Amino acid sequence: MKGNMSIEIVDVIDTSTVFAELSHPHSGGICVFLGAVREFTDNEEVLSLEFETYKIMALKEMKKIAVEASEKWKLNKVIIRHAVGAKNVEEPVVIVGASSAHREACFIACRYLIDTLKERVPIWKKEIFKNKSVWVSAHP
Amino acid sequence: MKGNMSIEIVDVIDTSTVFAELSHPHSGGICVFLGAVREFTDNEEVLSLEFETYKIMALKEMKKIAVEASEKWKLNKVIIRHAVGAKNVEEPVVIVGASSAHREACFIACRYLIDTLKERVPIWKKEIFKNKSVWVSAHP
Amino acid sequence: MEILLFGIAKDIVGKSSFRFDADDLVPTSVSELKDRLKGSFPEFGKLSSLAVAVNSAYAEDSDRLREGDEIAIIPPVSGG
Amino acid sequence: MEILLFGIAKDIVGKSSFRFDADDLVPTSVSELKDRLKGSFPEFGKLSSLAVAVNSAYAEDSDRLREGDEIAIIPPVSGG
Repeated sequence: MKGNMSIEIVDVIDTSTVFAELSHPHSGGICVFLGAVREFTDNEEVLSLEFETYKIMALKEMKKIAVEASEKWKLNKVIIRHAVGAKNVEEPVVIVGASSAHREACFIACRYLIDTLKERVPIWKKEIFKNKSVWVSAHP
Repeated sequence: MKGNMSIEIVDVIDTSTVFAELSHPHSGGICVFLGAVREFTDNEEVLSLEFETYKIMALKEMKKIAVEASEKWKLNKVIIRHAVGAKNVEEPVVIVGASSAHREACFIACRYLIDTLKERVPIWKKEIFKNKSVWVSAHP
Repeated sequence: MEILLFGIAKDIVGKSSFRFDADDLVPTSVSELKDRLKGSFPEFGKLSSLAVAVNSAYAEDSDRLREGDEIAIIPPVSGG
Repeated sequence: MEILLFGIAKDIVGKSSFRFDADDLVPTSVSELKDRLKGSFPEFGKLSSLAVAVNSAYAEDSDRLREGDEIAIIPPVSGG
């Protein structure tokens, strides 16, 4: 399985190749989730987001998550890719995906990849509004 | 919502544009499922699949499914696209996707789109093996 | 009255459509059409399911058939 | 002993890393490090959570810190 994982932190996410990357002769299903910058948070207009990471640890955690998913479900390929730097509205921020023989496994694995990434991977997002900026989730 | 639906039956599915098509300034999440031809069914090697459809009805049913999903969950964009004709191993057969403010809605809607398409849309798949061909699901 | 055939239904009948002519006993309901099909082609009775579409929407067994309707036999679907 | 800082932790301290020198009281455990941070910078006490990574893996409060470890303060993560 490990040769069939792609774990990366990149400046820009290219969405055009992801299905080809997840394709596998034994996979009848491919599920992909893409997270993008939304224009509004709590009705306030977001100008952009800025992502920073503790890269060496983030890559290790992303790899652990991909391995966990592969142990829980029979997956043929897994992708976890996160962007860093400044991102504008509609730009992709994260893409995760899995391919499997049948659709059940790739759907549930894809959901696990993004949920667990958000819980554990050391990446921080700052929302830039017109008159302020906020580190997301920093305070209760 | 209706202007934000793309419902098509095509000869070849182009996966490279689907995330751009589902992008929306109010969407923080995009979930896409792609179904592809698998090499084996019950351990028997599949050479190719052939899809045929009752096109006018298939498009109507696909549209009903997209409308139902949009009524059940708050979606900004929906795609349902199915291929017809002969398809080889790893070629895409169907792609469905939805975008929404948060990830919960697009995941559950995407699953609904593919599950319901498989139940209701008049499209028929023939598996071509070395020495026989079988209309899938025709017999109990 | 013309009946469209798809998938395995086309293979069973050996063509992609057929007609009931005015001098045939033209079926007047979906259930009558299904019974006539199963009578003429027993293979229809062996399918996992058998549906009929009238004017490109699924019809109930009790629905009436009228001359001019677009009628199609829908064997078990297997898209995706 | 060098401590790496990210996200809001960097803003609170005002730089991306700092050192405990040999003539400081160098913290010997994760919990001691957290207490020292909260003592010097009360803003750390107001965060939703505060974690420490040792050699780029999450550490428990009871884990020991050794000279040469790569130590990082992990404020609440918000990737995705």
